[in-house]
Amino acid sequence: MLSFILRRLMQTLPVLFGVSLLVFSLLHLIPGDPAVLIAGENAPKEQIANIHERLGLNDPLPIQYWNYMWNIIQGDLGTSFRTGRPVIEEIASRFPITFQLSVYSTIFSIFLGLIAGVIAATYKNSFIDTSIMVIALFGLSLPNFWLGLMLIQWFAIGQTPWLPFSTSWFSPSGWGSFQQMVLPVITLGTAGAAMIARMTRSSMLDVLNEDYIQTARAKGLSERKVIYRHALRSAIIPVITVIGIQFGFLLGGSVVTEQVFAINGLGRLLMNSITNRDFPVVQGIVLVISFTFVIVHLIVDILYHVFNKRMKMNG
Amino acid sequence: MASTKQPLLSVRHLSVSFFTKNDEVKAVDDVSFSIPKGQTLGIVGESGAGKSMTALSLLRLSQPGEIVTGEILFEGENILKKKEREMRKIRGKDISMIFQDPMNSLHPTYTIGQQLREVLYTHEHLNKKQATKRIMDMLQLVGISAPEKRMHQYPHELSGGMKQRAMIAMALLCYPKLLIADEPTTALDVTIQAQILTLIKELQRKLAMSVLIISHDFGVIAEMCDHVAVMYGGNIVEMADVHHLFEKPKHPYTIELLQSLLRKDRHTNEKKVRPIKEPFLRSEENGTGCRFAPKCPYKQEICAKRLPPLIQDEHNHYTRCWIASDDR
Amino acid sequence: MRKEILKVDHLKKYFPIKSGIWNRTVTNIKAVDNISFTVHEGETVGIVGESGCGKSTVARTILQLEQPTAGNIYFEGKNLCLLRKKELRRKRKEMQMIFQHPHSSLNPRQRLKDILYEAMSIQKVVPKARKNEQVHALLQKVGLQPHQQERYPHELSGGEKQRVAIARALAVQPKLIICDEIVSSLDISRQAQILHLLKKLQQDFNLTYLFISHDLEVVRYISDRVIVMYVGQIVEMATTQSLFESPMHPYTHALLSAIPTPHPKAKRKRLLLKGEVPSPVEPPSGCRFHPRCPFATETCKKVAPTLQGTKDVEQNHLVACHYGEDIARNRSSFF
Amino acid sequence: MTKDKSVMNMENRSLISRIFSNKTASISFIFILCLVFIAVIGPYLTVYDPNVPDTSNRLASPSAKHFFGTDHHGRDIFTRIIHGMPLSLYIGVISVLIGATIGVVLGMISGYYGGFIDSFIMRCMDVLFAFPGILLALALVSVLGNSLHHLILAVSIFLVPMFARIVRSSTLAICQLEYIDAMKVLGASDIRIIFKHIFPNIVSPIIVQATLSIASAILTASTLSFLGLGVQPPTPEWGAMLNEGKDYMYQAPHVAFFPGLAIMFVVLVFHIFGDGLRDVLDPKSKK
Repeated sequence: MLSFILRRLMQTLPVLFGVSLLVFSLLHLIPGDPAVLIAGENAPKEQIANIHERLGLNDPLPIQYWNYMWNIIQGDLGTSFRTGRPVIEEIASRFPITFQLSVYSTIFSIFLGLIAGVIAATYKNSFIDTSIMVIALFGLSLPNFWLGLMLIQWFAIGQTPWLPFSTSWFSPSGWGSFQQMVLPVITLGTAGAAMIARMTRSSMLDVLNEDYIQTARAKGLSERKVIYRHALRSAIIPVITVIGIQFGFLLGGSVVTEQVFAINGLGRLLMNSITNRDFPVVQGIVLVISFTFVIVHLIVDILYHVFNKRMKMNG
Repeated sequence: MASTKQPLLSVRHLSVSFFTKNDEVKAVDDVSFSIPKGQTLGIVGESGAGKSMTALSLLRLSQPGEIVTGEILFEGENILKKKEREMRKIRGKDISMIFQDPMNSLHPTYTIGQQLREVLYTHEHLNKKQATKRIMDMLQLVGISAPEKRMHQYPHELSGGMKQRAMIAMALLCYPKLLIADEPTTALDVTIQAQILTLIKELQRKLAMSVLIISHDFGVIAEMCDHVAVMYGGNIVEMADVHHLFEKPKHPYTIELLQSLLRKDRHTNEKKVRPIKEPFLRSEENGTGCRFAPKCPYKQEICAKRLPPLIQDEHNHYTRCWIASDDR
Repeated sequence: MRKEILKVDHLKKYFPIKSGIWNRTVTNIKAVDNISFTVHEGETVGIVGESGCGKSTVARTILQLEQPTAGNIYFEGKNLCLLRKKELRRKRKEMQMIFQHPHSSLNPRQRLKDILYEAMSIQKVVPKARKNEQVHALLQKVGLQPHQQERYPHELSGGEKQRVAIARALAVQPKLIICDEIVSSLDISRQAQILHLLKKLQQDFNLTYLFISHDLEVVRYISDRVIVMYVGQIVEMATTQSLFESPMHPYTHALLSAIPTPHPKAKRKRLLLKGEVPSPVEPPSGCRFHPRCPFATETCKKVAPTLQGTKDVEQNHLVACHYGEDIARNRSSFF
Repeated sequence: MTKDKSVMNMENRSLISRIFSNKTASISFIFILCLVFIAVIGPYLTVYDPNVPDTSNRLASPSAKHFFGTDHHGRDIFTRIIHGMPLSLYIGVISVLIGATIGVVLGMISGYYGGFIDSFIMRCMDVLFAFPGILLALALVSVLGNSLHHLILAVSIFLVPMFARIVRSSTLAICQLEYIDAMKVLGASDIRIIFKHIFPNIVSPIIVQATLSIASAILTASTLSFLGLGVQPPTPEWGAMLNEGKDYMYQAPHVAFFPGLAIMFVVLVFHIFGDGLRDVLDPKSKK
C-alpha cells in the first residue's frame, strides 16, 4: 500500500517538473523584452538594465530556471509587475473561492451525472433513455459562458426572453451566499454532468453484458438487485477513475465562470493580469492551478486505490 | 424417453428466435426432450447449434432471444406460464446453472462468501450463522480446502478450477432438482477438467439431481450422460440412449462428427477423415429443408425441400432424417 | 539420422514482474526454464502441455518474437540469437508460424491476394510477373478456390481463414513451420480437415513442423515425436507411439487418462491429480510435479530430476523422473 | 453474433456508404454539409455588411428585417453569424488536423515501440494534461499575443495529448493481435508494420475522435475569444460577439442569445455526428 503511494508520488514528480519548466518558459515565449513591459516603452536604458539585473534576466537560462525553482520551493512566486506585491499573496486570497467553486461543481456533476446515467441504462432505448441522452448531448455542446449568461437573464435579473415566467431567485454575481453560488455551480457543472451521464450509461451497458450478470439472474435475483447490487458496482469503477480529471476540467473552466459571474477568484485575477500583461501573476496562477490539479488527481487516485484494493478487476 | 415415471423436466416444441427489425433468426427450432429424475441428458453440437440458448430458455433467461412457442414442463408445471416473480423462485433453487467461463461468471468485486450468501438470502430464510454453516459445508463438498479462508477471497485470487468449484457450490446451495452445466469444463485444462467432471458426477449421486450437460466434446458427453441429444442448426437431429448413439449413430451429421474425432484408429486410417464441403451454410440461409442438407453426403431431393420429422425407432432412438436407416 | 534443422539449447525465458517504488524487478515468471531439444528435417514434433506451461513462449522465443533470457537457438547450425536485425529478417524466410486465432491472424483490411502478395514481396521470393500465378497456386494448395482471392478475411469461415494463414506461411517457401494451437478454436469437423491438410503439405513441400497444442489427441494424430511440458520444463520426450503406449512420467500418465474418451463403455481407471498447476513464478522445489504426484518421495522434493533415457524402453524415450523406470515397469499395478 | 456479422461486413465499405447506413450519422452528416455550404456561400448572399455600423439602428429586436436583431453598433447579428461560420469551421478543422497529426504520430510510436520512448512521450503528454481544461491554451495565447494563428496553435496543442493517448491504446490493442506477429515473422520492417498494418486499423477511432474534437476545438476557441483572447473584434467571431454583447444583456438579451445558440448548434451537430460515426466505425470502443 505504502509502496503504491510512494510510487505514485514518484510518478508525479517528473510531471510537476515538466509543468514548472513549461510555465517558466512561458515568460520567454513573450515576444519582446519583459523588462520593457515593466518599465514601459520609453524608459531609459539604465532603468531597463536595472530591471534585467534585478530579475536575473542576464543569467543563462538554466541558472534562471534553477533560481525560479528554488524560489518556488521557498514559496516565492515573484512579484507582480503592477502592484509590486508578492504573487503568492495575491493568489492566496483568491484561491479558496476557485477551489470551492470547482469542488461544488464536481459534486454537482457527479451526483446528477450518475443518477441520469444509471436511469438511462436501466431503461435502455426507451423514451426516458433517449431524452436523457439528448439532454446530455445538449449539455455537452453548450458553451458554458453562454449558459451562464442565459441563467443570469432567466433566473437572476428576471429578464426572460422566450420564457413564460420571470424570476430573480438568484444573485447574478459574487460568491459566498447560497443565492450567489447556485448559478455558477450549475454553469460550471453542466458539461461535466453530461459527460459523466454518458460515461455511466455506456459503462453500465457494458457491464450488463458480462457473464456474471447472467449468473446473478440465474441465482434468482430480481432485476432491480441485478442492476443496483451487481451491475452498478462494477460500472461505477471507470466513472470514479475520471473524477480527478473531471475536477481539473472544472478547475480550468472556472476561469470563464468567474468572468461571467464576476467572482473574485483566481480566474478573474488571471484574466485581469493577462489584460495588464502582468506575467509573474499569470505564471503564478497557471502554476498553482496545475499543481492543484496534479495533486488532487493524485489524491483521488490514491483514495481510489485504498478503497478498491480488494476490488481489483482481474484480467 | 423410456422412463415410465413422470420426467422431472420435459420440453415440448420449444422455439427461440432473435428478432431484428425485419428479420427473424431461429436459434432453437422445435426442440423437444425430457430429463427423468436423477438422470443426465447431454446436448452436443458445434458452435452456433443453439445448445446454450436451449439451456438458457429453461431458466427463461434467453433474452434477447425470445421464446416463440413451446412449453417447458418442470415437475408437471409449465414454467413459461409462470409470472416472473414465481420464476425467480425457481432459478437458483430448483433449477441451477453453471456457465462455461468461470473467469467471468463470478462478480469480480464481491467475495466468494458474499456471492454464495446472496443465494441463501434470496431463497431461504436462514440467519447469518446458519447460512455460513451451509456455505462452509457446501464448499467442503465441492472440494475447496480451507473454506473459511476462501469465503473471504475475491474471485481473482482463485485459480480457474477453484472458481468453477465455487460456481458449482453456488449452484448447489439450495439443493436444486436440476443442474444445467453449459460447457462446464471447456475453459479448463484437461487435468482440471477431469477433476470437475468427476466432481459433478459424484455430487449428482449424492444429491440425487438431474443434470443437463451442454458440450461440444463427445468425450465429455460419453463419460457423463445417460441420454444424448445432438443439435444442428437449432434442431435436434438425433437423440438416443448414450450407448445406442455411440454404437449406432443414424444421422449423417452424427456419423460425420464421430468419424472426424481423432481417435487412435484414425492414426492408421486417415482416409476415413472425409472433408465436409466448405463454406458452412448458415442455418437461416436454408429455407424449409433439412438444416444439414447442404453439407450432407447422402442428400436427396426431398432433403432440401422439407424438414424431416424426428422419428422414433423401437429402441427409443430418435432421428431427424429422411434417409436414415439402421443398415448404414 | 536425418539432418538436424532446429536445435534449442538450454533455453530460458523469464518475464520480470516489476513492483515497488523504483519499479524494480522483484521476481520472474519462469515461463520457460532451461529446455533443450532438436528437430530433424521433415519430421513433426509436437509440444503438449496445459495452459501456462510455457509451450507458446517456446514458439515465440524460437522465432525471436521474444528475446531469450538465456540459451541459444540454432537454425541449420546458425545461432539465431546472434543475428543482427537485418540478417534475422532475411533468415525469417526459412521459418514461419501459424497462430491460434484465425480471426485475428489476418489483417482485416487486406484481401486474400494482398495478404499473399505482401508476404511474397517482403521476402522477394517470386518475380513480380509470376505473383498472380503463385497466389492461385497457393490458394489451391490449401484447398481454397482461386476466385476467393478477392475476398476479405471476414467473408471466410474460421477454417478457411486458417487455410489462408497456412498459405501465407507457405508463400515464402519456409523449411520449418511452427503451429501454435492452430486448431483449438475450430469445431471438431474443421480440425480434422486442417490437420489432414498439414500432413499433405508436409509431403508436398518437405516441411518440418513444430506443433504446439494442449490437445493430446491432436498432437498424437499429427506428430512423429512428442514433448510434454510442465511448468516451464520438459518432463518427457519420446516418439509418439512410445509416449502414448508406454508413458513413463506420472504427469504424462495423468494427462492421458484425463481425456474423456468418446466411448461410453470405455470406463478406464483414471489417475486423478490433486491440486492445480503451480505458478511459474515460484515453481515447487525439486521435481516441479512433486506436490501433485501420487508417487512423490523425499528425493522428489529436494532433487530436480534430469531428462534422461531409460534402459528398458527404446533409446530415445527421455523422461525427467527419478522413478520413471520403476513406474514404467510396474505400470499395470498402478494404473 | 448476428450483429457482429453485419458490423464486420461493413468493415471494408466506403466511409460514405457506412455513414449512410446509420440514421443519426447520415442526418448529422447532411447538417454538416449544410453548415459547410453556408460557410462557403453564405457570406456572398447576405444583405447587410457584417462590419459597417448603423448607429440609427442600435440594439434592434429581432424582426423580419433583422432576423436576429442588431447589436450595439447596429450591425445585423444574423449577417455577422453567417460571416462567423467559415471562421469557426476553419479554426475547428485546422486545429484538429494539426493536433491529430502530431498526436497520432506520437501515439503510434509510443504504442509500437514501448519501453523508454513510450514512457518519455507519455510523461510529456501527462505534463500537457496537467494544465486543466483551457488553461494551457489560455496561457499560450496570452503570451504569444492575440491572433488567429496563435489561437489555432494553442487549440492544437490542447488536443495533442488526447489523440496521443487514444492512438497509443488502440496501437497497443492492435499489437496484441496475431497478424502483427505474423508480419514480424515474415520479416516486415517496422515502418511497413506501422503504416500498412497498424494505421489502417486504427483509423476508425481516430476519425471518431477527430469529429468530436472539432466540436471541442470550436468550443475552446470561442471560449478564448469570449475571454477577449485570440480573435479580436470587429471580426465576427461568435465568442467575441458574445463578449461584446454581454454588456447589453439587460437592454437587449438577443445580442448575447443568438451567437451562443450558433455555437451550440454547430458543436451539437459535430457531437451527434461523432456519436453516429462511433456507432458505425467503432462499435466496440468504450468511452
